Amino acid sequence: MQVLYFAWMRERIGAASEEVDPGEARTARELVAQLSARSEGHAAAFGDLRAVRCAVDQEMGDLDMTIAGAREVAFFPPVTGG
Amino acid sequence: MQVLYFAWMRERIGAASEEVDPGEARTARELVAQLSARSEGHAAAFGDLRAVRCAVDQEMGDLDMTIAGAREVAFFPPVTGG
Amino acid sequence: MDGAGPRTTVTVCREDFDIGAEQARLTAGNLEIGAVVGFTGLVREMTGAGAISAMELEHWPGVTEKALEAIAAEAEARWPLAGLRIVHRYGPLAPGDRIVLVLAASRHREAAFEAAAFVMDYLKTRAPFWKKETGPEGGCWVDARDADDAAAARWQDGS
Amino acid sequence: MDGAGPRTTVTVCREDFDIGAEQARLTAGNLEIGAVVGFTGLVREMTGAGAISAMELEHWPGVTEKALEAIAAEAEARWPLAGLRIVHRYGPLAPGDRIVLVLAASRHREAAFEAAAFVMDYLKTRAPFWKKETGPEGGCWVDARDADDAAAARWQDGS
Repeated sequence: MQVLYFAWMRERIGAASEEVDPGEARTARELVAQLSARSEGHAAAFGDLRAVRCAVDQEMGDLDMTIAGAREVAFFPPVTGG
Repeated sequence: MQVLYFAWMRERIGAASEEVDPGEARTARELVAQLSARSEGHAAAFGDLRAVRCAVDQEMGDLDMTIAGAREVAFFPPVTGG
Repeated sequence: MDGAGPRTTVTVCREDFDIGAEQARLTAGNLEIGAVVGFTGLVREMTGAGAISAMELEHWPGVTEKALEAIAAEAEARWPLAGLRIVHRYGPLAPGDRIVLVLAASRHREAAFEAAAFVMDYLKTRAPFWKKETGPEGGCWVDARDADDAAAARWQDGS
Repeated sequence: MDGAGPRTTVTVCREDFDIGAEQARLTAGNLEIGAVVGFTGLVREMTGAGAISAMELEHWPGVTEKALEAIAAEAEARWPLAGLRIVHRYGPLAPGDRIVLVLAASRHREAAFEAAAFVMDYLKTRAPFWKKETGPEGGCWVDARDADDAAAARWQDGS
């Protein structure tokens, strides 16, 4: 599955996207646990989950959303447009 | 004193202003009673006092405002700008 | 907001106005403005029996300007504004024509939205303008709307 | 409003926009519009330690447009609008630059004011944009404001 990062999460991880095998992870939160182990940057990006939002196949939701069958999961901080 | 009329009050009376001796009238309401006797047009303009607003020396108020010493009294319908 | 106080101007005129130019003038040189809310009022044609072909806007020269300035001062007292602009036309107008422009500038959007709405509500009930519409059956003076009185009244609870 | 439904368009772009031209396009040919409310958001310079010299606005191409269209559709469902226009910029911006434009057109001012405020409140909390400010100490991602969450929440009581 494709995982996307935005804003300071993208900067800490050092990539806007990466191909990931979700393995046993069934929710976005379980995927986060797996991704955090990838590098120090990943750990820093996911250090405070209160500041992390996600979208599964472009549908916004919370970290307990299912990722079963998803082609794309995105992680990003709270939005600040306008 | 100068008396001013606006909108349909001006049209019914047939004048935008007239010079008036207020005589015994001490409030705008007492002035109205006197003005109403001037012509059929005046009587029509003051026929429904719920639709009449006034200003004494350019200060908006109600018909019980004093007109003592006033140089100008204006009568007009509720405003409809904007 | 920068010690100089807000930039506030009122114009009552026959001529049309340019919204983009007015907004550029209001915000020029003030980099602390984060939000501008604009209200534009237009002449509606209506349809059916109430269809109008023209409108004439009467006002009370001199007093109208003072009334609008008093409303602007009240808005400045209630909200932290960086600028406020009111333009109101009078004279002959046609359906689709612009009647009134209110622009309110502030750091954040809440003050700008509220101030613009407040100015319109007070203008509708306190500024000496009267609309006469020309329709298929001749001229007709527009009645005041109860909804406008109610809209103005909502700003009086907290004052 | 005329059977054809409201005229609604969303644009996400790098380029600046022209408020007067946008408003003229939104109202063109519809003589039933009596009110247009416009919101313009601008980059603030701030002052002191928080002073910024530049801003970079990141977004999520494709998803941003869908999010703004969903917000516009929600506004149309809630208020009788004749037209709604949203323009949001991304990329590099400087203090004083325009960021976002929302225009809401309706017969009467209440719907136009409320719809424009609603769109801004939802846009601030639901559209995938992220602001990075450059100040004296380098780049800094802007934190979300609690006030924006509160502003968005006020529209959810009655729905």
